[in-house]
Amino acid sequence: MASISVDEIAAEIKDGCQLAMPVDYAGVPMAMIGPLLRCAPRNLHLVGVPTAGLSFDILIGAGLVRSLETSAVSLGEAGGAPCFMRAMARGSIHMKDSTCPAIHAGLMAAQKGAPFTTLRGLIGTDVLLQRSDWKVMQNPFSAEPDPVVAIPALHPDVSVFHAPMADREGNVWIGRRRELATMAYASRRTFVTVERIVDRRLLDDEVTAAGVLPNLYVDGVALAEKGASPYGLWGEYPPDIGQLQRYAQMARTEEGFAQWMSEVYA
Amino acid sequence: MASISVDEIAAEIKDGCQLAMPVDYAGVPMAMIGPLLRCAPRNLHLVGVPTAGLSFDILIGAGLVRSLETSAVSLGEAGGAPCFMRAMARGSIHMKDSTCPAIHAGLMAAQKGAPFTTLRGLIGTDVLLQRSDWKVMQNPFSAEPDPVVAIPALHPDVSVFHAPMADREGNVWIGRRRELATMAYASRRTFVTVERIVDRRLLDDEVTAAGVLPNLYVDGVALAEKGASPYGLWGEYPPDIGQLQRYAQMARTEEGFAQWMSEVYA
Amino acid sequence: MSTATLRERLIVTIASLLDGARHVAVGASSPIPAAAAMLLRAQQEAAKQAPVRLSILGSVKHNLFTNGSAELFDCAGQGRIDAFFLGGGQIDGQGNINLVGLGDYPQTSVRWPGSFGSAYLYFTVPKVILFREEHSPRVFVNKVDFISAPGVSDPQVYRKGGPYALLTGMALFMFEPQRARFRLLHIHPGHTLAEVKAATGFDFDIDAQWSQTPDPAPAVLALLRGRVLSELHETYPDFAQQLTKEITAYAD
Amino acid sequence: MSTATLRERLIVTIASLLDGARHVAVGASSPIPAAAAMLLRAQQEAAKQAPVRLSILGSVKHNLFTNGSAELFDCAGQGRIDAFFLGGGQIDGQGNINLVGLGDYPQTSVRWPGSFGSAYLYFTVPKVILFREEHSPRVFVNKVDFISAPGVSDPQVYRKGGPYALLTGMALFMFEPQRARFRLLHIHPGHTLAEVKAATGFDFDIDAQWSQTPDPAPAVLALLRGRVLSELHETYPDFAQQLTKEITAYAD
Repeated sequence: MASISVDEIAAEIKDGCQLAMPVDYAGVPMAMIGPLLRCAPRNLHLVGVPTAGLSFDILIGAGLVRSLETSAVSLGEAGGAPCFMRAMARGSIHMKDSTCPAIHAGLMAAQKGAPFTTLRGLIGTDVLLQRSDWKVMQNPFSAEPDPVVAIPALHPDVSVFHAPMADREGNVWIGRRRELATMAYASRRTFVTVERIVDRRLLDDEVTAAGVLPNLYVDGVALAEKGASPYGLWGEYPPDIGQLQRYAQMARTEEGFAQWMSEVYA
Repeated sequence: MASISVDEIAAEIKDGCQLAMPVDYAGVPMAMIGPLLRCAPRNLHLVGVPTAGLSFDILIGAGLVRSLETSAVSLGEAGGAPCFMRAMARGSIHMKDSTCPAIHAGLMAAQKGAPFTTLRGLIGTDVLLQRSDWKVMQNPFSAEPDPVVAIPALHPDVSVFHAPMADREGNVWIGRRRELATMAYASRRTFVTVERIVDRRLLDDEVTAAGVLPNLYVDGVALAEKGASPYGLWGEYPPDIGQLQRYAQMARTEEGFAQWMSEVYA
Repeated sequence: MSTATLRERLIVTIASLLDGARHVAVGASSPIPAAAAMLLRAQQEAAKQAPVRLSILGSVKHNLFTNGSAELFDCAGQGRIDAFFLGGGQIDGQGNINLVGLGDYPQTSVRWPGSFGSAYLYFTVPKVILFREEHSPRVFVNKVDFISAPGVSDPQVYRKGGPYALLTGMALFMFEPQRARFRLLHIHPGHTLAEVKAATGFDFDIDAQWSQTPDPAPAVLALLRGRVLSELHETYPDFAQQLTKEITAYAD
Repeated sequence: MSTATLRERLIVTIASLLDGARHVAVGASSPIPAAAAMLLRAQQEAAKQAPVRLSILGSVKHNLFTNGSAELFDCAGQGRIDAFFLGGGQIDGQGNINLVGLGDYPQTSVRWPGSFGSAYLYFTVPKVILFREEHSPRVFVNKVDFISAPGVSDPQVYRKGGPYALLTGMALFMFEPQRARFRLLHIHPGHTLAEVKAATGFDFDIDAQWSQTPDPAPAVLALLRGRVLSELHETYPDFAQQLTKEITAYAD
């Protein structure tokens, strides 16, 4: 597989795309956000696996998002996600509130080629009450009343994440972050940004192979050093809390957000 | 976790135990079979994940097995499994014929704490017809008739497998063989035999950690060099086809099986 | 005069609530629960007992998970997690928690991040400890505006877990699932029952034996100030430093 | 006189059946299908086309999977596998296959290993190539004794795949799902239509254009005897050696 540029990844995300990205600590593809803002696709449907943060907040603030499905949007220790909160108060985006294992359950159903999987919990929550796309069904293996929630398969159009390395064939090392594999299995297309591209084939050594997402599930890999920053990348660098706090502070007002955007993505 | 002996693992498998073991190439715990024959628990219910071979055939030949659930029992290139075939013809064991992804689906449901998962395919097969413990249900997300098979969670009492290495805390390196993790997650207890126990903590390095089943799911680790032999172990040694063929040849008759047993497990 | 700072007292109280758990998971950004779980482990090791296992999300050293962010939930579903922690923007007297927002959903007047894993873990983890330092009527309400996770369920609903206790900066309540009510057990030094009542927007029972929160034993405090603080540094360096300062200031 | 051995002819025929597939999976103990998939890849690379991806179970070098033995099935369920191979102790004229045994289940008079993944993959992989060298009435029966996997399904049953062709040591049939029947397309050199009819226990259609199996092009044979044989050595050393011997003996 030929490696591509981050711009080329961004260009693959079209109007109306259902776009999945991972949680803060699992390789947020921050390097792709600038190019994506330049492409400016409209009406994005974002999926946070299983929660979301800065990348979602920026895209919401930039007006590119119509809806999102995730179990939380926040800046972690830096506080709430200001553009998300503003857009929710205005009703300008539609949030499909979920719970972490329901996001995983939908992706797992897609991984398995199953129409749905079931998830315990949820019954009696307003999360369930608001999700008309989920169904409560009787457990067919129980003689007693035993309601269980069925979560339909979730097939994002595109998933994008950042990882430490890939080889020249496009095999990506994801290590323990196996939710990235599930996300890629479930998605129609997957693009990855990496810190470095290595010459050795990652599948040739059983020890590195154990942490590899094979290129069978990868549609393009782009080099992007410090590509998760200001988020951290496991085993590589810690998050830059100061940067996140600065964003959280500035984005509290629309003017501040605009200024932050012009400083960072000029 | 204190490491234990292979004999101690065998002693944990009691009469009536539902015992799961992996497929030929995924670390068959052959070293445990001799001690298990000495303990001689009765009425075992074996689960082959997702298929089975020599270890099952020996336990069946020794009369320790009441039933088994798997999608195939064979000696691979060495041919059919003679004791299994004989016991089936006699009706002395009960085989719950399955298909590979249904075994995985049952274990995955158990991993997820879900009562069942659904699996495509199967409809119109005699496999399904014979499995009254599976249910055909309507996909609740389809307006059209869309039958799908529900496979209940499979929770083995004990699973045992062989792996290349563990550390002193009982974290086991399983590499790409992630069905071993699923099997352990799903099982009430899991015991592992390994080629070697290493001093470094396998979770301390992100590269080895990616292939680790953590000790949270491991109830005991025993040292057993060449513990999968005559099967192979990935990255360690190939199968000994000659030994498998010799077994296949001798076990064609009960006398031959008895002779093989006395030679090997005297 | 009390021997411990408020945060130390919270940590020690949580550690005692966790006793009996074989495996405790602690979510992200939860330094006090993490310290409590580490303290319990340190106490058990000092007493030569089998120590509790910890899965502290965000930690590399104190986290056994190797199967991505789904493993916490899988593990809970398997019955392998005995205790977990949840908070809430609102918590009501029936143990319902709200992590979503104030007012009418979806256009809530105040929007919080979201329900995270609460809508599942509250059902599957036997001991969920509700922990919220702020003790005020805006947090502890009569009825939450949005149920991220309910305190109790109908009998036919699969329910292996739920709220066990509620710890605040002012008091400790135990939860009674049969009655779907909290029962006040301890009030931290410096606060009164009248104060607790005024700060709590829901009605609660009062234990006949209610008392001031007991002082931590000196040996426990020593473990906390020694080994636990140093273990905590890996995952929560800022918090560990801050706590050290507080303790020093308090001692002066 | 024919230019190729029977096995070479089978390999070349399968490679042509696979054309158009983006990803071919080959099960364990299947050297001829593996060789065919490798041949297709070699042909495509020689023609500077995007090569087919291979997942050859049992191979380390020609296998991309890293998620255990479930990944093959997951991958098929995702629609990421275009072609796979199945055999059968019995295969009937409606494309049903039996991998379980002869006679009344469960006390079959002859018991085979079992259905493996067939009861799933036959539904999910678009091109399933049935391959069985033995062409006899005991294999090709009117009705199988046990349906491990059915050739066709009712319209409301989810079905993305199924039998595409049946290749034997004597002939090639294509499967017509609408008619649920096989159609004879080629007979290998040295065999006659009468022979095929006598050896087939089920009724089948005969293509108006049926012909002798075409001879492999010299360039294709050269690729097979060169690069493919050497690639095959990693997974199937015995088979590769045997095939080399056959070719040498045949050439003499």
